[in-house]
Amino acid sequence: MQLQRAHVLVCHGTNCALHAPQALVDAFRRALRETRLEPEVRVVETGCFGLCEQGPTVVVYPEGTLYCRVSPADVGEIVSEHLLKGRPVGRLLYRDPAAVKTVQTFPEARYFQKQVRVVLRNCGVIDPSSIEEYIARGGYLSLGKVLTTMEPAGVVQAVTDSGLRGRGGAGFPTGLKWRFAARAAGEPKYVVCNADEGEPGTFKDRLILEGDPHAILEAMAICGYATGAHRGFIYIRGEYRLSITMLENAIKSAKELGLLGKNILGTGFDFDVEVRLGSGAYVCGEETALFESLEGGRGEPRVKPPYPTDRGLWGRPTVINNVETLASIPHIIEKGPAWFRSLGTPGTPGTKVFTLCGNIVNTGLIEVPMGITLREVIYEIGGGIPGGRRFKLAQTGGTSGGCVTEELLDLPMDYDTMAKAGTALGSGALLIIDDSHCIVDVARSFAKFFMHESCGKCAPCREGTRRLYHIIDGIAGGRGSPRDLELLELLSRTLYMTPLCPLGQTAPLPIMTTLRYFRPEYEAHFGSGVCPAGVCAEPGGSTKEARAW
Amino acid sequence: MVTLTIDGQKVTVPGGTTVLEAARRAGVAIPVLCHHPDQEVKAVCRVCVVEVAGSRTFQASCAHPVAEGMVVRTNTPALREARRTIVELMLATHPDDCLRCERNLRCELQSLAEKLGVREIHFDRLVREVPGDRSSPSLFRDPSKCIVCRRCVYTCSQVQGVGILHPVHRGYETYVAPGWGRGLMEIACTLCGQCVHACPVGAIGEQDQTAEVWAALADPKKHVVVQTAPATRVALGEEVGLPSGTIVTGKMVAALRRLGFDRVFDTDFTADLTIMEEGHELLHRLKNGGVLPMFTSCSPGWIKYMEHTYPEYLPHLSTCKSPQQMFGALAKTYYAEQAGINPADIYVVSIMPCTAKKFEAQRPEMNSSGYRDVDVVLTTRELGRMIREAGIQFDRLPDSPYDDPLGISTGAAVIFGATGGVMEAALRTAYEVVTGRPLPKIDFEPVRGLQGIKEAEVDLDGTCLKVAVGHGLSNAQQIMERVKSGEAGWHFIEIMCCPGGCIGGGGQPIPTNTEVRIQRSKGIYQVDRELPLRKSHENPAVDQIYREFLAEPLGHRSHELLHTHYTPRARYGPPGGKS
Amino acid sequence: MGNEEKQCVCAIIARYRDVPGPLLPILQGIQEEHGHLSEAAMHQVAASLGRPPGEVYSVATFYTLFSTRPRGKYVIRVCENAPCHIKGAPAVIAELEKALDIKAGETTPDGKFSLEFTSCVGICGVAPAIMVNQDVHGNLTPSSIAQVLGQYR
Amino acid sequence: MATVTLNIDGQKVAVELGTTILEAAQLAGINIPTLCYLKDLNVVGACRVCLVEVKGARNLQASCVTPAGEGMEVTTNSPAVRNARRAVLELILSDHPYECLTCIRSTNCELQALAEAFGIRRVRYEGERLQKPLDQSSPSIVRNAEKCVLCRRCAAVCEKVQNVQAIAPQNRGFGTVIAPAFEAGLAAADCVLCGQCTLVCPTGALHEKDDIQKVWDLLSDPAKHVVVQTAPATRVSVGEGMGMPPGSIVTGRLVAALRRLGFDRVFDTDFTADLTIMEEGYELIDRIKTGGVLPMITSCSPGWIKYIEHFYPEFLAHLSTCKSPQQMFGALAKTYYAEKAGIDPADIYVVSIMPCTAKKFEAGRAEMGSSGYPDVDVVLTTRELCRMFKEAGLDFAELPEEEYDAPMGITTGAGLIFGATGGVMEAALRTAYEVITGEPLASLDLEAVRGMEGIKEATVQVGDLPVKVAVAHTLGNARKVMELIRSGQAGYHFVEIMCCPGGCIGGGGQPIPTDLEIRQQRIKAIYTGDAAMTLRKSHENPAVQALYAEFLGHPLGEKSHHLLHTHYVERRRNRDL
Repeated sequence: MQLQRAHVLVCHGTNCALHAPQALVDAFRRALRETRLEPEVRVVETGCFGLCEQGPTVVVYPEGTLYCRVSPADVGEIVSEHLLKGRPVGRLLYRDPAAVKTVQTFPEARYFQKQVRVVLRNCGVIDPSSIEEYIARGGYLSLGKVLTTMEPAGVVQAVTDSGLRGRGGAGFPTGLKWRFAARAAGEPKYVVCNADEGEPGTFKDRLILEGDPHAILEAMAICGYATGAHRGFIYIRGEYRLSITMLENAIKSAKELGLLGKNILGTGFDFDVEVRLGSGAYVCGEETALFESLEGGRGEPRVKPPYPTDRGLWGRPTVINNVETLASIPHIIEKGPAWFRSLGTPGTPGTKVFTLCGNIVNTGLIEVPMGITLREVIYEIGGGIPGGRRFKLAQTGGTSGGCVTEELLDLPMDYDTMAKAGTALGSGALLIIDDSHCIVDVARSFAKFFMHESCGKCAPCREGTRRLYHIIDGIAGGRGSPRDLELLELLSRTLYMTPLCPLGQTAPLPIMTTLRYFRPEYEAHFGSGVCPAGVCAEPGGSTKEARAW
Repeated sequence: MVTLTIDGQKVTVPGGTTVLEAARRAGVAIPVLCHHPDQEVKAVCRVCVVEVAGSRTFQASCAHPVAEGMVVRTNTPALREARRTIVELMLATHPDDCLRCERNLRCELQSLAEKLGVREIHFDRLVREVPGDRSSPSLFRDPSKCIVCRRCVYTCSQVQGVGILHPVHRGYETYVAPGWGRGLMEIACTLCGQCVHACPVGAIGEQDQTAEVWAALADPKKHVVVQTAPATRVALGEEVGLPSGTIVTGKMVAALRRLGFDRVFDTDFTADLTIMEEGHELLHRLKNGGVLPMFTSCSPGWIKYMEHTYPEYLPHLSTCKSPQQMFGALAKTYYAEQAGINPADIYVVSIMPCTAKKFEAQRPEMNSSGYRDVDVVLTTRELGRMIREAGIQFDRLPDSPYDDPLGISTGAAVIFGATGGVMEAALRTAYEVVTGRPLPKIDFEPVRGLQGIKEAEVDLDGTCLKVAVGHGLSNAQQIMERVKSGEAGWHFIEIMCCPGGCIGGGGQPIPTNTEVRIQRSKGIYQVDRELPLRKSHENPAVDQIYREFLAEPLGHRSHELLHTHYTPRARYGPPGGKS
Repeated sequence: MGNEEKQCVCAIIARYRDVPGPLLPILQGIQEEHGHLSEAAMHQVAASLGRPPGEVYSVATFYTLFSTRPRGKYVIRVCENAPCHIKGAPAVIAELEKALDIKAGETTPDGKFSLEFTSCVGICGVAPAIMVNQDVHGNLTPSSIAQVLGQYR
Repeated sequence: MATVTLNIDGQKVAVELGTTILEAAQLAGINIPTLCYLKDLNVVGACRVCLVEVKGARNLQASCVTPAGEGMEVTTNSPAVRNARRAVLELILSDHPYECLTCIRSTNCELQALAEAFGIRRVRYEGERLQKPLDQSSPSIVRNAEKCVLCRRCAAVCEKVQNVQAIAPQNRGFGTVIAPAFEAGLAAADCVLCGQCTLVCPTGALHEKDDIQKVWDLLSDPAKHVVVQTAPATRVSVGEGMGMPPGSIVTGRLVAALRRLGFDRVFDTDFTADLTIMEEGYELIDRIKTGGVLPMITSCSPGWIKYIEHFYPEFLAHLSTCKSPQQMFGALAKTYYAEKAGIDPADIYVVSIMPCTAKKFEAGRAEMGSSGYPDVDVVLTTRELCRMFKEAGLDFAELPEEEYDAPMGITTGAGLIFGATGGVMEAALRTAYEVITGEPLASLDLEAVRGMEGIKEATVQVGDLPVKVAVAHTLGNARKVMELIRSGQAGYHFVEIMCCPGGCIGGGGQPIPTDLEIRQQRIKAIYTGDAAMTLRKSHENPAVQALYAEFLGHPLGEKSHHLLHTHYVERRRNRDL
């Protein structure tokens, strides 16, 4: 193995991939060849580094210099100035919005200062297509550890002790889930990775899979060992092409090295993983709907109980975990439950990956300890609201979460506190909305999503999500009346309490919370009123948004 | 056993019981809609939600299992509001046309709205506009009334194994229909009508032909004769409010006379005749190495199922027409001759427990008399409707006997109405014909009852006859797969399309469920027990018809009038075409 | 269905028929290969899996990535969920409709483009975003639409 | 008896001369459908649903008004008849709101049942529909003219049975409505709110004001102590509303069901019925002894009270000053019971279950607040209660029998028979006899005042005084009695008047249908219940005795006067305006 004096890391995450980073990589390789730096500088295609708004990003090690919005035309200058002469290219450096100055190396950026990268520790650092790089960063060590030194029950105990809770949104204790599955009667058992990420505003699982696919495979194998399963499925959105490619490639190389398949590491433990694709149905993110879909049916949720750990995929005991949950596992095994518990809050230990989007300076992927406040995330990491606008509201946990206003920005973010505040931590999506937007228009967008994604199996969700949309659309169109708000509240109460699955049960959250905080703005639209934000045009008539999907 | 508290009362029930069931034991009937006593839990309508202490959301009581110490409340303001809102949501997309709906006063949605005291629909009316289907002669579908409870889906797929009704599309656009917008007549629908029993509303029903019968009755030139299927006499009473399984044979005959039928005959007569023909066919096949096992061919849903699904096995079907069709053929030949009436003037109406019989009567080959053998088929429900419209006080009617000669029948024919009945009737006759000895015991218990597949062996003087009986097409499918595998070794198999046999037919009164089927079945065997003649070959009218008209079983005339052939059918035909 | 398509569908079925729960992978394969699921293809799938054809149709109509009708060579999926919405998706969609002269749910007369709404596809960091077949385009404005479409014209 | 023989659908039927074809057909086992027909009361041939073919007649005949003739040949079920009936029904439906699913009469509606029986699958006539506002002006009855089929049964009952004529046909042709004069609201009319019209209405055009939600709200508020009282007549009719045969006695189940709904105490109006006997009995004795105004007339029936206030205001002094048992109960619940139970009367809410729609009005009378609070907070009719039971999913027939709570649930047979016409009189006499004579009654059953005869008279020897009494039910009969009194010829000491036919068992809030036969079944049940009780005389009720001992002192005492007695007001008569 040859040592290199510098590494050029080019982000290949989907958000950066918009800008054809392959051209960047090619340009770097060409320039390095031309300058004969090729043997000493290595170009690495990595997963997401986080700063999606600034993409494509390039990080040059060992200094950790962060270049943003790099185009192939800039490559010559970076090579000749930085790599040859050691002078960073000032005009491409990351400009910290809060500090109003450029930042030489990325750890100086406020964007990174409050972050704790556990789940994302390899993202943007290693070449995700290289199992060697994963192994070099300690990958598959935890699998080796559990297979050679731990009893299955000990693994379950370690996960239980860590206090890890499901990162898909519900926050169910992962150790408990594993214990139920381990105890359940019935063979075979399955491990399913829920990568059907569909919550609007959420793209963490996509970027984790793109940036560190082996972590998921390792975690699934650990889970299989702990629960007695020998087969795993990763159910992933059909739209996530790069993740799918990365996963398939990772499975292939792991099998080649005997880290998956028969007799892993010579321990006699067998575990296989397959990738299965969704076909466009948000509801398949609900675990039992996912099973239905994986089995080849309509992705409609099942009645619970029985729970998946008793009767899941094909009626067998099944552990189903979210990508981010699984991504924490190898670290918990490696560093121990106590270490994990030292992060985050007592009720929700560990870190959480959030995705920032909407009206915020730094959109992208971040990982922070549980319990951080929304204000810190928005203003310190996220760089605040762009364009001199004011913060109006944030939607936490994706569209199925609720909304919070300025007053709630100092709440510590964890499952229980957020739920108490009437919203949800959920998938970790943070959609920031500034004061140029109309609450009715935004709420309509939420409602439209649920109308479109309701599976249609249970009556209240099937009919109720459509009604939510129609009523809000009517208000936006100037056809609203106080009665409509009563109806929205009635519907919200019904939807919150009665549907078969969480899709319908959470559909009213954004409506209930926006109604709670912005009722006068809804009311302003009534009759011949106007939209205070000037977004909903044509009062009295149908707006553009009224058209069907 | 598990003890829980429901509305403040302690209830002890076996573990695994649902909250719904436990509440019923506590005297609380939680309202339900998608729930059906014979079906798996769906929990999709959410009308039966209850509060379970400790649970964030309400729970569907039909699906939620009891647990020790559970505290349940079934009647809080929030629950009432939620239930009512859910029903309002359904009603707001449901056509408000009770007054002209097939299921008016027999509609579960209507009675639910009444029970919950829904007095206002808070939501704008948004009726789903989906095309209806009147392609088949037996059934109509009106998906605009569908509440997507999926009970029909379950029945079609799980009970009947036919699988032509599915939820299509997604979300609020979901409704239940055959694929690609096809009509029932364009696909492998057996027209059994079991979906009608499953449907809580008027989204599926029989094609109503009462108007045609009223018109025929009013036409003085027409000589209108009616035949009544065995299973109708233990079910019709339900249409006029009598308990399930009440035997109303004499009152039914009287009512038919009141309606103006010129002759009231009995399909039981041709059921006896079927035993003669089919029995001899079986003996013939046994003797001459014919195709075995031989299947019964009385059930038109079963026949259509075979034509679609197992066309290569059509030679296994008995060539006998069903009793309904034998009757029609004889009414327009033998009876016409005897009564001296021009067969062109004879109009045959059947009262059948069956929707598929409407299709059967229209099959092009069913005209061996030179005319349509049967002109109109009415279901038991349609006859009930005619009786109600005519204002006949059914329970006050004096019992009236059938007319001669096509109204003379035996207990063997009556039991055609229940699963296993054809088999039992055939065995009663076959035994005596083959052995020449009277049967030691007339009741063949092994072929009776609601078990899905029944098997028996009968010793016919050294020949061991192996028989099987199946009802419900998913059981038929299992039998077919065993026949296919060649392991079974059966000689004779009775298949009835509908669960329970014809007493559970798709044209029977609503509701029809297991409980009701058991009562009707009891009625059937009681009629049999109480009849003086209980073997088909002892029927003097049958004896007479062979003497005067047919000559002998399987004879030339029988062949021409009483036997038929079958047509292989595709599972999906082209759009607009027939399958 | 032409013979060629039939064989192709056969091959796709053969590829997946032994995986557990083969229906979705098969339909995905056919969708990808033929751009839509024809009735004939669905019948073929149903027959080979021993499932009622109506059930295959039922499944196919549930998922938005499946189409039971032919679509354009390029399927443009526009996201209209909140993250894209507040970053200007309505204007981008309007521009797309104008540029293609079709409404969402329609296909251009030359069969080149279909325009469809989709739910969030997880590229909210660069909202508003669209997908053209498998390609992702983000940070769109009405003025960048011509350039994006240009890549496919 | 002259008979005629006719032929109906081929059957020979011999009937009494004057029998209609409709009745003759019924004898022959044929139910001809009807809509406007109401035996003996509304025989007007208006709806034309009962058309039949009579041989020789040019057009079809309405069988409800056509007498059977000798040798007549009638066809009830020919194509012409069916088509005509169906066309008539379609026309009626074309002007009827399509809202069965939210209608209060759904599944208990004659029009809905006809549509079903006729197999109506389409309505070919679309067009204008009558549009009229809902009349919710009265506290008892709601009038929805849009659902009215103009059968006029309500007008017939109002005129012929009750002699009130509060509603009658107005306007003509398509614009016809059945309404109070000037299409005013019922509150502005002479309507006594008896609700007899709601019993005969075939559809949802006239129905009780639904107060269920108020009760659900009370029950769900943990801060409220909600007590319920059940009127005597409800225990023999609630069963019908829950699918049991008429006349089923369901007292114990009724109590159990009310507990299941969540009432904190289940009490019985029978208790204050006994109390009424004490107060009214002493009032009568007092009037006789002191030369007070006679005859004294009972005051339990709020429809009757409103009637006399409208029509015979000059006789108000004849009315007993006793409040009705319902109101006595309310006043005591918020005083005596509150004190005994140690509950702040402000937290006590009283719900009444009454066979009566007029009770809703009575509870709202301004003077009914002597406890310092409204004596009764919500009045539900039997029908509304059944609806609550159904919504709560109670499996009524399977409920265990439970006992009323003490003390206001302890009663006698005398209290129970208040539910039937003559019952108050009988109960009063049982007590008056023993109080005055000090001797036990030889026979408790005073057959002379029982039964469905419109006006019953009797003279009972009480000691040396022959007491002359009269009993009337329905306001038509009340009017006759009043005219007799006015003429001065009557010589009655005591008169019982009940507004509704048969007394409270035939009240306007009872289950539908309520007809003669059903009323008789309910009456039978009332007397069966009385006979089965150990205590059958009001003055023997230990709880009543305790009430006097602990709280009231003695009948007609000061506390009684304050809480249990009332006064009446003269009301304007519209027809005099």
